[in-house]
Formats: sequence, C-alpha cells, structure tokens
Amino acid sequence: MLRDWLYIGIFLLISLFLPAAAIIMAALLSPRKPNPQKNDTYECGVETVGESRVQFKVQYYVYGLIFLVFDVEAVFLYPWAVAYNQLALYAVVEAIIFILILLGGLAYAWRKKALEWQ
Amino acid sequence: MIDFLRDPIAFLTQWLNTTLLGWGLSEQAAQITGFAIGAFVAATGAMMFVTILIWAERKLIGRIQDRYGPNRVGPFGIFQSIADLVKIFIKEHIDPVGMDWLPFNLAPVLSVAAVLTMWVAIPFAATVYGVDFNVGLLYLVAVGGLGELAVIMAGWGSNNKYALLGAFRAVAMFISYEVPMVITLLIPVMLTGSLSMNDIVRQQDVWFIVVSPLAALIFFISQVAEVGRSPFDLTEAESELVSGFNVEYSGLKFGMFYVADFLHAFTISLLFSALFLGGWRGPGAEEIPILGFIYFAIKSSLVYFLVILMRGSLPRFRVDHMMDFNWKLLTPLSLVLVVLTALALKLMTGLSLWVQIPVLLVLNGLVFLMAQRMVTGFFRRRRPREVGDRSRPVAHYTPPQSDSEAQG
Amino acid sequence: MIPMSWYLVIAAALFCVGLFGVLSRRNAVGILIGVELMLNAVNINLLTFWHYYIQVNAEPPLNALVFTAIVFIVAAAETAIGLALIINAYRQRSTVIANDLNLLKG
Amino acid sequence: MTPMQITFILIAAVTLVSAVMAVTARRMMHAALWLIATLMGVAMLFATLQASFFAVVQVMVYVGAIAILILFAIMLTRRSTLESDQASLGSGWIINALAAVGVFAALVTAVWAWPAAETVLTELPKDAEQLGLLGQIIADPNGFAVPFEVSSVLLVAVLVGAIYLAVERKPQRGGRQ
Repeated sequence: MLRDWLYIGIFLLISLFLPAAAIIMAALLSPRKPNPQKNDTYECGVETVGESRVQFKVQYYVYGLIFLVFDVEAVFLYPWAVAYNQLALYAVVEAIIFILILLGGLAYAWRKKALEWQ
Repeated sequence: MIDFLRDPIAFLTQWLNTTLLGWGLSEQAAQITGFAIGAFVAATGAMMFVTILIWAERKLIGRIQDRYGPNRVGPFGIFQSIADLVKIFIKEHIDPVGMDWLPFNLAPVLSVAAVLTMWVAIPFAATVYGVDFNVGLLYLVAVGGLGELAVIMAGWGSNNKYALLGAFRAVAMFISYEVPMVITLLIPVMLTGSLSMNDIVRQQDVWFIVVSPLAALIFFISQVAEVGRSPFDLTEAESELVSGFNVEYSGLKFGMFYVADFLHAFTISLLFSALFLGGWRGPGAEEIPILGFIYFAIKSSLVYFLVILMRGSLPRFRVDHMMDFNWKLLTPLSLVLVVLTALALKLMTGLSLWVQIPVLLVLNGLVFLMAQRMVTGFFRRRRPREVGDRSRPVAHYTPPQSDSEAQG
Repeated sequence: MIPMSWYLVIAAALFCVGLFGVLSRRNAVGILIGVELMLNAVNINLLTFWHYYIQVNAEPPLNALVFTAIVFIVAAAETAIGLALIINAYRQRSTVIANDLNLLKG
Repeated sequence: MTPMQITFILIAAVTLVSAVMAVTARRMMHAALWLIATLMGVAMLFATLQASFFAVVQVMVYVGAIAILILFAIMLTRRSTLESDQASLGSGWIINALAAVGVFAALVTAVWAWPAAETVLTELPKDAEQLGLLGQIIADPNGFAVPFEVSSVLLVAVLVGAIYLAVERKPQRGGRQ
C-alpha cells in the first residue's frame, strides 16, 4: 500500500520534472528581446482597454455550488457501490432514497432558474 | 527470446532488477530505482507519443475537411510534428506585463503533470501497469480534476481579462461535466465491487458497454467535455474569447498546454476502453500480456478516432446550451440510470448473466427513449417562441433582387 | 516508520495556523480559509487514530472512517453556505471585510 | 532517520509553510492557491497514513470542489478584496498569534503527556482499509444509515439555502421589493 503511494509520488515528481525541464531548456535556447509593445496585454492587436479586474457573474458560483454538493454526495456513494454485491435490498433502497433527495435538490435549483446561464 | 516476446515489459523489469541488484543495491532500492526508470521512460514516451497523436489528428481532420493534411516533411508528413516541435522549442517566451510569476509558469507544467500522472493507474495489460491500488478509479477522477487548477492559474497569472474570463468559463464547464461522470462511474463500480482499475478490467467477461450502453455514452460525452474538445471547445472559442485562458502564453509554455490537451484526449480514450470496452481483455491476453497490450491499443485508438471524428464534424455548443445539456439532461439522466440499475440488479440477484444483461439493456433503452421523448417534447413546446432564433442565415439562398426582404 | 506524536503535532500546528487565520483575517473569505485548515487538522487526527486503532486492535474502526466522511460533508456545507453569505453581504454592502459587516449593530 | 521519516518531514514542512502563507498572503487569490497547496500536503499525509480512500477524496472534494468554490467566490467579491490589499490582517494580529502559539503549546504538552503517542505507526496490511465494510455500515440501519440520510438532507438544505442567498432575485412586477 505504502509502496503504491511511493510509486505514485515518484511518478508525480517525474511528470512535474519533465515538462519543467523542457520549458527551462526551451527558455535557455530561445531568444529574448522584450519590448513594451510585445509584453503588453494581448487584446487582438488593439490597445489594452481597462484592467483585468472584471466583475464575474454569480452564475459561476452557483455551478460550483451544485457541483460541490453532487461531488461530495457521489464520493460517499462509492463505498456503497463497492459493497453493492453484499448489500440487501433495503440497503439499496436507502441509497436510492439518498439519490432521490439529491434529485429533489436539483429540481429546486432548476425551478429557481439557478441552472440558467444568463 | 520467447519470454521476451510474450511479455517484454516484465522481462525488461526483471532484467533491470537483476542488473541493479548486481550493482550492490539493496532489494528495496533496486525495486524503487527500477520503478523510477520505468516511470521516466513511460512519461517521456507519453510526451513523445503526442507528436504522433498530433500528426494523426491533423491528417484525419484534413481528410474530413477534404484536404491532405501535413504531407511535406517525410513520408505522409509524419515528421511534420517534429519540425513543429523544433520550431516551438526555439520561440521566444514572452512575459506579459503584470503577470504573476509563479502561477503563470507553474500552470503549463501542472497541466501536463495532471494528465501524465493519470497514466500510473491505467492497466495497459495484465502485467503492465504502474500501480494497482484499491482506489484507482477515484484516483483517476481526482487527478483528472487537477487540470482545472492549471487553467485557473494560467488565467489568473497572465493578468488579461480575456484569459481570466476564458479560464473561469472553462472551469465552470469542467466542473459541471464532472458531475455526470462521477455519477455514471458508480455503475461499473457496482458491477465490479471494486475501485481497482485492474479488477474492473478483469471483471468484464461481458464488456460494460454492452451491460450499460447509456452509462458508456454519458461517460464518453462528459469525458470529451472534460478535455475541452469540440463540440465543447469553449475554452478556445476564438470568436468569443480571444483564445481562452492561454492567450498570453508563447513558445513552449503554450506548447505544453497543447501537449496536455492531446495527451488528455488520448488518455480519455484509454480510460473509456479500460472501463467500458474490456481494457486489455481479449482471447489469449491473460497468458500473453503483449496481446492484451495490442488489444488495448486497438480499442483506445478506435475511441480516439471517434473523438477526432466528433471534433471534425460537430459545430461548437453555445455556452448556455452546453450548461443546459449538462445540468438538465445528463445529470438527471445519470442519477435515474444509477437508481434503476441498482434496483434492477438487486432484484435480479441469483439469476444468470443471460437474463440480467438483456433486462439491463432494455432498461437502458427505455431510459434513453424516455429522455429522448422528453427532450423532443421540450423543444416542440418551445419552438413557436424561438422562431426568430432558429433561422440560420447560411442555409438560405435568396436571389439578389429580394435582398432587402431577406435581410429584414 | 513514523511515531504517532508527529502526526498529532502536525495536526495541532495546522489547527493553530487555522485558528490564527480565523482570528486575525480581515477578509471574510480568509476567515473561511482558516476554518478549512482547522477542519483538515481534525481529519488528520481522526485518520491517525484510525491507523493507531487498527494497529493495536487488528480490526478496523469503521466509526473513524464514517466520522471523517461526515467532517468532509460538513466542511463542504460550511464552505458553501459561508461563501453564499459572503456573496450576499457583498451585494448589499460591497465589502467582504468582516469588521465592516456590522449590519446588526445598528 | 529512515527515508520514510524524511519524506514525512518534507510533506509536513510543505503543508505548514503553505498553511502559514494561506492565512497571511495579501491577495486573496494567492491565499487560495496556498490553501490548495496545503490541502495537497494534507492529502499526502493521509496517503502516508494509508488512508488511500480519504487521500483521494481529499483531492477530489477539497482541491477539486471546495477550493474551486472559494476561487469563484474570490473572483465574485474581487473589487472589495483589491481595495483592502494593504492590510490583510486585523490590528490585533500579534495578540492572536500569541494566542494561537499558546493553544499550540497546550496541545503539544497534551500530546507529550500521553505515553501512547510515542507508538510507532507500522505499515498496515494491503486490505486494511475495507472500503466494502464502510459501504455496508453506511447503509446499515444499525450502523450509520440515519446519519447518512441526514447528511444528504443537510447537503440539499445547503443547496437550497445557498442558492436562495446567492442568486439575485429579480424585482417582481407589482410586488414589494
């Protein structure tokens, strides 16, 4: 078990190292002649307008929220799914009630037009 | 020699291990060094493999669009990607004004690493896998989600409002499509009773795509969205957001996002064929691992071909349609499917496979038909109100004299 | 291998860093980040004791796992509601500085 | 020092340093990114404890969902955040820091006073985690079925409440506003 995680750690380090090494090598090889126009924020060639402090819509938060709720719920359904073959019918029904409550939440969000991208 | 042909990877691992032991390393150190070398080779191989993927994709897209695709460098243009690689390697790295150094430079690295790290838990053949541990499937989902962080870092670090908008839009899409994916993956887990990828592959006496085609479909769609491939390529909607979260990147840093994109597209094909198409399973794959490897390669290439075909033929979703499609169709559908599958399988315990599978198939078909009827009914009800929206200017040919009418 | 006290000390340190964040951050989102750190410290402790229990009694204490799961769920709930409150307050008062959010003081 | 202990110290250092950065960083965006680093560190600590399931769930739920939600909220409330760049911490932060150090000292003393804390955690057998048993007990009425259903209700309540709070209600025609 620990060995598995050790291997994953090694793999993670290597897969972080490879692209980083490639980028560093490319940065050393490539020319570097910065000038203010080149480094300016890119907006299709026109002069930059304003700063990058744009206001975001609350819709992003709502999607994040629904995602969070479903993710948490689904994650804790996984142990149930692993045990599925050993479970009796009532245990399955319990999980189904669990999912139906979730569906109720989704229906509420739908009715409140929280799923709409305005 | 026969041993080598049957299972080259195991053979090489064995050889490496004995060599390392011969150099006086302890057994543990030898194993770890062996693994590190293997991981290094696999990761480098995966990154090099991208050049072939890019070539194949450009060639195919070219064919779809009635062009030749790359055909100058080498036979069939096969060295085109290598030429591109050299070009992108020596391009200038531009640092935009007001960038945030660490997130800006970490983002490309992280986006590749997030995809590469998935490869450690994918079983390529009966004996060829990095690790086979008890939460492999969830590990793949979790690591796949790390790409979102790279997108956010890129958008934030470049100090550009289009990059930031593009990044947040992309992340909103990725997280939305993760929901149906996570939920449908419950079905293979229920059928297997394990989260280990190798167990899931081993259990597929009947491919899970046959047992639950609808789950496979939902998983496939959400995975394509997760990669941000067409028709879900809002991340690089040139016409709307200059080019998405990676506008400010140049040189190899930009290239790394591309590498991550192509590698991710192939990785989802690997995942799909491992989870739903039986992975490395096939006649003789248990005894001769190399055969399993070949089966797996063929299956994933077919899935990858499908992904390319979708990219070449489907128009881009509008962002609100895409969100509606996910939240109002895929998510409820996957929840209903999980509920019905769980109930049906439990009611049929003890029956033979030949009863269970047709019942599940019929169930999938019914759910699909129901969803299809509901969707068409929904659009039929909405049609009168949307007349103005629905006409497509491209589709009409109007003779010049009635020009003003057509325009009005 | 690692003595259990190391984990407990790390968890305590994480908890105190979180506590410091909760007490002294001016930004309400920062306060929530502090709370997240504290909850994570709790989870480290729970799982350390889970490991310890298996090692001593050779049978898995499922309560620990369920408890950790519930901490996860509560953390998710707390973040979601906390951030929604902050966004709502920001809408009405255009500020997320906790000291300025004193509507109830009158 | 075994290699395992060195790894542990490295992970712990990363976790703690990024935790400190997360509570002191000036810009909220940086604080959130440091928080993500901390959460990854905690996931690695879980992995060293051989709680694989929770290590993975930590990455999925905390890094993949909660941190993303915090990032979204930061972007939504950004204007006010930028104004307050100059002082991220309140005026009494020194007292608070002393209080936190005091709590830490008390906790560490408590750990040291407990002899069992010196137990060396050994490697567990491969199947120690028993996900299947966890799945059985959360669906077992004598086990944790009720808390689990309640947690589902809790999360749906959160969904309803947060949507109610966060989504702007458009002024209704003819109604009071």
